[in-house]
Amino acid sequence: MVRFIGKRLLQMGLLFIVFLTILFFLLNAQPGDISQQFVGNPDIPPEAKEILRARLGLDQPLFFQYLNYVKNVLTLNLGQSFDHFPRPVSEILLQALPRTLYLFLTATLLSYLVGFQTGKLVAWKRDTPIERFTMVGSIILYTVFYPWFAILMLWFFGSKLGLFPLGKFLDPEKWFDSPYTANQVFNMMLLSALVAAILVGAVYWFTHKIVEPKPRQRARRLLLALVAIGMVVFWMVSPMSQYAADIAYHTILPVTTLTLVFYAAITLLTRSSMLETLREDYIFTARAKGVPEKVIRDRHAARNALLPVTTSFVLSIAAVIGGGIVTESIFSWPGLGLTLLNAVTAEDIPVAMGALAFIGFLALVAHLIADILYAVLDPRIRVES
Amino acid sequence: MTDVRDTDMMGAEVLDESLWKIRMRLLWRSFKRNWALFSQSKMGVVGVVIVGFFGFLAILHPILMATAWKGQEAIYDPVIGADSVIVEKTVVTEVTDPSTEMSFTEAMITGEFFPEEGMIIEVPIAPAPPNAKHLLGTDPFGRDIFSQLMFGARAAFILGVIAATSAVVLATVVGSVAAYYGGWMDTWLMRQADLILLLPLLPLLIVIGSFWEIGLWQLGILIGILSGLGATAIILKSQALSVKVKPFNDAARVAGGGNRHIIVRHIIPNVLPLSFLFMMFEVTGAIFLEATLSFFGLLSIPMSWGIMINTSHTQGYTLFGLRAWWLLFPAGLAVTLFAAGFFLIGRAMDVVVNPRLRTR
Amino acid sequence: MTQTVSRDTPMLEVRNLVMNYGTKDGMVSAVEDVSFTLARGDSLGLVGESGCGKTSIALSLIRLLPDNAVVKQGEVILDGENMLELSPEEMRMRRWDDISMVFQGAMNSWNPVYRVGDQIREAIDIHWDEKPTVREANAKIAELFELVGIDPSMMERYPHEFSGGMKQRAVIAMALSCDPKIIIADEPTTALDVIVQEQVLEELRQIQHDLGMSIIYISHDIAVIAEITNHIGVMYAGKLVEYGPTVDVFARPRHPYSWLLLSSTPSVTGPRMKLAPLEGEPPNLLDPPSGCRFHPRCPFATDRCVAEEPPMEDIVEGHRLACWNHDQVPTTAKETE
Amino acid sequence: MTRLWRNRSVALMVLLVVLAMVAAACTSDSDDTTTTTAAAGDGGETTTTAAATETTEATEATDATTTTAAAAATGFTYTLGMTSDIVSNNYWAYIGPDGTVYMQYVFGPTKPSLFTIQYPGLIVAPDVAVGLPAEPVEEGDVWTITQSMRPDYVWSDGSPLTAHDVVFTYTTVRDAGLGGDWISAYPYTDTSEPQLTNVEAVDDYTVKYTYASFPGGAVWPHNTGVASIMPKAPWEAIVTEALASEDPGATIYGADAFEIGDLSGGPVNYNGREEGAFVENVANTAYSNAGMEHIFYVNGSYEQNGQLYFGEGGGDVLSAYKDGPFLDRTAFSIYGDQAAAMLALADGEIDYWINPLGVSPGLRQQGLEAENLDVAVNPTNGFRYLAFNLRKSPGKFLEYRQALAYMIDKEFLTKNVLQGVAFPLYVLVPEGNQAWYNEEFAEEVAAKYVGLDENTRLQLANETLVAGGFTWETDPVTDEDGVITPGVGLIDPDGVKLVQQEIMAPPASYDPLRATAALWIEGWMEKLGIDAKANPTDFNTIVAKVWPGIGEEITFDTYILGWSLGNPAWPTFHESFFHTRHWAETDDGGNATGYSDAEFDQLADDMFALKVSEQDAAYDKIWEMEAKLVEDLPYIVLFDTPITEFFTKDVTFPFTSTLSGIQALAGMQGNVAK
Repeated sequence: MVRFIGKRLLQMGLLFIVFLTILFFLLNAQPGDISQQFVGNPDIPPEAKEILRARLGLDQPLFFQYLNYVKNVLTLNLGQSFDHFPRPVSEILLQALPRTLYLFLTATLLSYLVGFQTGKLVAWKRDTPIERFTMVGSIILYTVFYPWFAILMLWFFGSKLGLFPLGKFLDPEKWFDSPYTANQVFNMMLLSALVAAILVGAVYWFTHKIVEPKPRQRARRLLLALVAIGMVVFWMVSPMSQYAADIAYHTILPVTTLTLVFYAAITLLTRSSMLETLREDYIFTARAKGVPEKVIRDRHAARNALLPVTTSFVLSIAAVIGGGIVTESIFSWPGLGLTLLNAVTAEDIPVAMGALAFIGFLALVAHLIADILYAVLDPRIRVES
Repeated sequence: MTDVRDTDMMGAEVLDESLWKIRMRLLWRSFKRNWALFSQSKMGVVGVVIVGFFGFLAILHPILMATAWKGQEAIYDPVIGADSVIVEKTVVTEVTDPSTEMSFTEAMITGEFFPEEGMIIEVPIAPAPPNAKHLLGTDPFGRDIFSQLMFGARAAFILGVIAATSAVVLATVVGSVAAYYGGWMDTWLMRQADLILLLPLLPLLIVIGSFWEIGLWQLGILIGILSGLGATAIILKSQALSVKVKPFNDAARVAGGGNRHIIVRHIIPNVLPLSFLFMMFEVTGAIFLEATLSFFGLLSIPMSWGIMINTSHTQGYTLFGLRAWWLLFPAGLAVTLFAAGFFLIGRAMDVVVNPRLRTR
Repeated sequence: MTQTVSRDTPMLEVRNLVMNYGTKDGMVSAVEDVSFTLARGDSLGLVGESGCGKTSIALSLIRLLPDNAVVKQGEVILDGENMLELSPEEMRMRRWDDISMVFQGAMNSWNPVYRVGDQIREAIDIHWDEKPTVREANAKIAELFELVGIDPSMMERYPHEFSGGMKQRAVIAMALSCDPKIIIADEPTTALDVIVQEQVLEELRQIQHDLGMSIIYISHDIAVIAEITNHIGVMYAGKLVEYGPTVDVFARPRHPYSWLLLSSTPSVTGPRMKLAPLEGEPPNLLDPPSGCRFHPRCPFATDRCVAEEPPMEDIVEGHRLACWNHDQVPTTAKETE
Repeated sequence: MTRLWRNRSVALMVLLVVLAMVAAACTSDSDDTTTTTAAAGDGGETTTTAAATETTEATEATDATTTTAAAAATGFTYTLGMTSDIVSNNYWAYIGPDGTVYMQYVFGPTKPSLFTIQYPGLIVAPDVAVGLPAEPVEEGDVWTITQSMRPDYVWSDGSPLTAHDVVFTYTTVRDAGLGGDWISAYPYTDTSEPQLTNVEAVDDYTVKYTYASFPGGAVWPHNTGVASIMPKAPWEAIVTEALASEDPGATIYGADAFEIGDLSGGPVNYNGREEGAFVENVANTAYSNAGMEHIFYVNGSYEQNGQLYFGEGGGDVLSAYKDGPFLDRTAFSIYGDQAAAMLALADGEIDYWINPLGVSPGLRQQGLEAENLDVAVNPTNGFRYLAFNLRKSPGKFLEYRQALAYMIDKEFLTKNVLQGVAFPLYVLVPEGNQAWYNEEFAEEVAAKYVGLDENTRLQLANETLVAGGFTWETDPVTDEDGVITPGVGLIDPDGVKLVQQEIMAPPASYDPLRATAALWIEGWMEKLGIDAKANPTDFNTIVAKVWPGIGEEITFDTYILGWSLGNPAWPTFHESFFHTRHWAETDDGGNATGYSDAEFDQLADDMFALKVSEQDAAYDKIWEMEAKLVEDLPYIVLFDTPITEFFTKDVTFPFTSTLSGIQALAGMQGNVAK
């Protein structure tokens, strides 16, 4: 299993490099280059253009530029930005990464959690008005033109009702004298979520050995409550809390918008997956055993329906990232997507290529995580490994 | 998918009736049967109605331009048309009647930088709300929204057809070849497909679209290639694999059929029904991508729904909300409904193509 | 209504059971006026072609019919209590506790994502009067596993780690886990290869013998039924056409259908006979044939068979059948020319 | 079933995070107040200490500048909305490769120069220098300029600004080979005309420039004299280090100016940013020009601190104001979306939305409706035009260009087609540049075209074509009512039928105005019997075709683009666009049309030989050049859009009527008051 995934990743990694190579030549073969920015200003003499071309290495033959690019990729600094010259591309991307990660993780987790629950319930309530309503709603949300939907959300909740800020990820007034940069706060938020996840994992791992369900449950509840209290206390005493709160407040609208669309997709998927699962013989077995319906739904059907939904996660990563770009653009969220968009408008090839490569890399990592998750969820695969 | 196979097998046995007649008859029969299955899904019928409606709009546009709007291209053309409703207003210090008077500031906005009291300035009215002349009003440049909407429907169909056809043709070939030959060819094609599947298409197209000039056709073919080598190829390959093991292939081989013959005559026809299904989903994807890229202003297309939204957004009318609803809703709803139409048809077709999903 | 329960009063009594499936094209009468009894420790075999309503009866007994199925009339009385009148919740608690089941496709009866032991324990947790600790439950499962011939350590394994026969044995173990009064074994061995089939059947018989519970076997394979049951019910097109002690029915099948069914089955033990084919197709239950449902395929059919439906009558004590012309049926198996 | 936890744990995790956020949100209010008090209590001290302990990177940022500036502040926070972030915090990079307009907004007011252009009258007046720009003196082969400087001018840390800073700036630009605007400011390269060969400090407050040839008004003071001066003290070490490195330019551009403690000589100084969210400038309390008085008279005269610098003075006052800074801090709040910025403005969240393009029509409507907003409408320093390729037929035929000029109905285009968002232009000098605009001449030119109906236009155009020797395959026909049926198949004087003429214009998604104009021009060209095709083309593609590089063949037919013009106080763009030496194929210069006219070249050269004191002569030369251009028509100037800007009624600007709007003055951070 591990070897299988490894081999596949390696093959895909190699192909990815081939793709980047093609893309590099494709982009560099486009008409004109960044030195054209001076064309707009008649006061700047032509020498300036030559100096810039030389400085950016654009005067060299394409093949040398490519070698240089490969060198930059291998040393992980990805070259220098044209637009933010001479800032390394990697620095620009790392600056944007926590913001995108935060948006992406929150939206993905939320949409999966809520979407899965809804899909489960809807499949259970077949042919009821609730089901029909949810289905029609999900199909509309699933097929809605996302940028338009985002604008509508912004208009309605941001402008019409005035409940949420219009774009941006923080309120400058609160941050002028902030001892922290936004990324420090983002990182702390991500870190605390990670720590919480690890702690929760640890709680389950250690209580897992308690054989009897009742004391196990009690131990878990206690420990989880401790973790929760710990988190709350941490954020209450943390001097970062007001800044984190500001970011969280600005997050609500973009995350809700992004979540809603993927939530619909997950709901649709879970529903059909559930309906498939409900036809399985072991569901009948469970019924014959006298297992209560709710337990059948949650423990027997949903647990198995989760498997194809997890697989689909891989497919949806690309879509969530794509949606993320639109979200970042409409809600002025300066993450990777906005970086990419700004780079392409500024003809900043290194940043555009870097952002694309980085997004691709993120997608590959997410894919790997989904593969591992699948293996964890499905004993048939787990045991083989 | 059994239907096509039937056609194929039975066609081979025909003795006295001309082949095409039998094929037509079988096709008709299978169409009726499939339609019966298809129409079980109410959603599918809704999808057909929606797509039909847009098809009607797409056809209506050239007809209107040639009849009712003939000679009025300057007004109704979706791209260069502009309705010149021009009002004369007097420059005053205190505006009491905005329909005949204007402030100094407003005068300056028209390019009259040194306005004087009592000056008469002509101002056009745009965007105009819906009226008898413009059923859905005009955009910020005075262009007829309804005309743009119809024109956009045509663009959407063209794009959808190009993207879906090229994707499915490519995917069918790639899937069949990968399934039939296997080996390194399969590995290469499938890893490539995995990679494309994983890579977010939108950023890639954003990058390509902004550095290169991309029109409707180029975009259609680009989407077609990317998805034809990607997700669609994987699914069609697994389908081709299941067809590959069917006995008639061995029969064909025993009968002396070459590889290409078997792929073309046996594997591809059996993969086709599923291909058609994917064409539907392909259209949904392509129209989304087009509209999103147009929304970012990265395409060289004269007019599309995405550009309509882009225009009202860049001209600053989106946050007007309901006050300028004709700028906010028609185009956005069109993209949504169009995509939904094909999505619903696809879902309903799924039932026809996948017997597993039929109601028991 | 209290009843004294004795060895003689049947533990399970099915009376005039009528069950229909509602379909798009109309009502399908899947089970039509079926009555039979089952005594404690007894074993009953239900035999018939596929689609004849055997499984529908089983499902009616545990009340796990598909949504479109309706029990039109009849009673299922288990120890004096009509199961059909219980509330869904009461019924849920009776399942497995009173009537457990061994399913046709043992391969698919296990939820792939949970350990086999855990799945059995789930039933135990629900039905044991006093909820056992994990340790107690595991002890019980180990005991059952030994009974069915599986290494008890296997309960920590996942279903996909079991072979087909082991899965089926584990299903039997699960069926026994709550000491049910009746086990319904629906084609318990069909999916297994012949040798394993024999073993599993042998084990089932042994267990039944040892534990003294009642079993309803459902099979299309009359030879299997013959081996392990003491009563047999032959079903045709939703109706019970012949019912009696296995020995009697095998010795002298009196209903033309039973006669043909037996004739078409090779017997390992019995005298060598040429096989008689059962011609024709089972009837369309949307529109069952008038009179005797078997008449279109019956070699002995008369006008009366077309017009009138034969009642279920005792021919010999405890041996009932529904046929106007049962005396026409030869005493020996049909021989082809 | 124990495996089920993995699913639930995810739920719990998210729940926890949400809980934590809620908790944090609850506490935020109380925390907020304490922080503010602390910050207000003893100024920047608190902030910087906190920064030093919490962030390792910021440690070095604790320098005197920041602290003094923040501590002494007493004014207000001037909040600007901005729709794009800055790309660097480095002034060198701003004048170099990172020269975006947003960089200008933030960094423009942070560095002084010897002279500055004083708005709204566009008068060159001293900033660091003393008196009027010194006259160039011939010294053997070279020309020198010796300019004295104010001894009292200080950087934001209180240290004096001396001639050594000017020399340092020049030597750095030269030795590190800096590009971008640095080259035009300090034309050190040997291809520069004239080359600035040396800058030296005669004494602490006298600087001497040496040019290889005569520096006209366009160079002195209009490039070098108004060039930024960089502080030597904080940069010296970096520059020395850079000059030793492989690419000195990249090292200098790449330095973190905030960490280095770059100084300001303007009204504000950069004080850090949060990428993607906001940029902060603080008042320069040591600003040497604080309190300086400016008076502009209607007759064009300008008085500084009671001293007359330009014109005869007297008469009505156009604008009088004092320099600040009156603010405490400028906050540039970054909005990714125009609509969001407009709403923020209407809600009073920001004081002014600084935007190079002005407000789009829909948002303008919202702005006009908002009670709390004031508006400034101004012409811009630019134009959009149609350019011909004079290297080949039919572009090389004067009559062809003139005929098309007759056909293009700019009034109709702007009013009826473009819905009044643009106004027509007939000359290149923008109307808003009052000091240089010749209204009489412009009206005269316009009179030739305005008010003609389409038939008359067609008639005039056809007559022009016939006069030029053009013929048609099917000649145009005039019926008895004088209505003309257009000709078909225009044939050039050489007897060659015109091939399809492409009009390249940016696509509608980039600029709907130009895209639409192209489509209408296509129609007008067809009326002349020309097979024309408006081709929406990517901006990059147009530029690549129009400026393919030195030695490449230039093959376009026509294109529509726009120019944003440079220094409005001494317009030199005529020379850049039409002088023979700026041909795109030989110089990669601005002359893409291939226009070449000895008389025009002479006029342009004459203009370049004029000193800044000879502004009247320069004016005449410009209008002589314009007169050539409206006849020869290498460009047909089409239209321009006004720039509309909104600001809250809370803030007051000394004037709002100024070329290209308040944004061109970086939001007037030095003068705005609240």
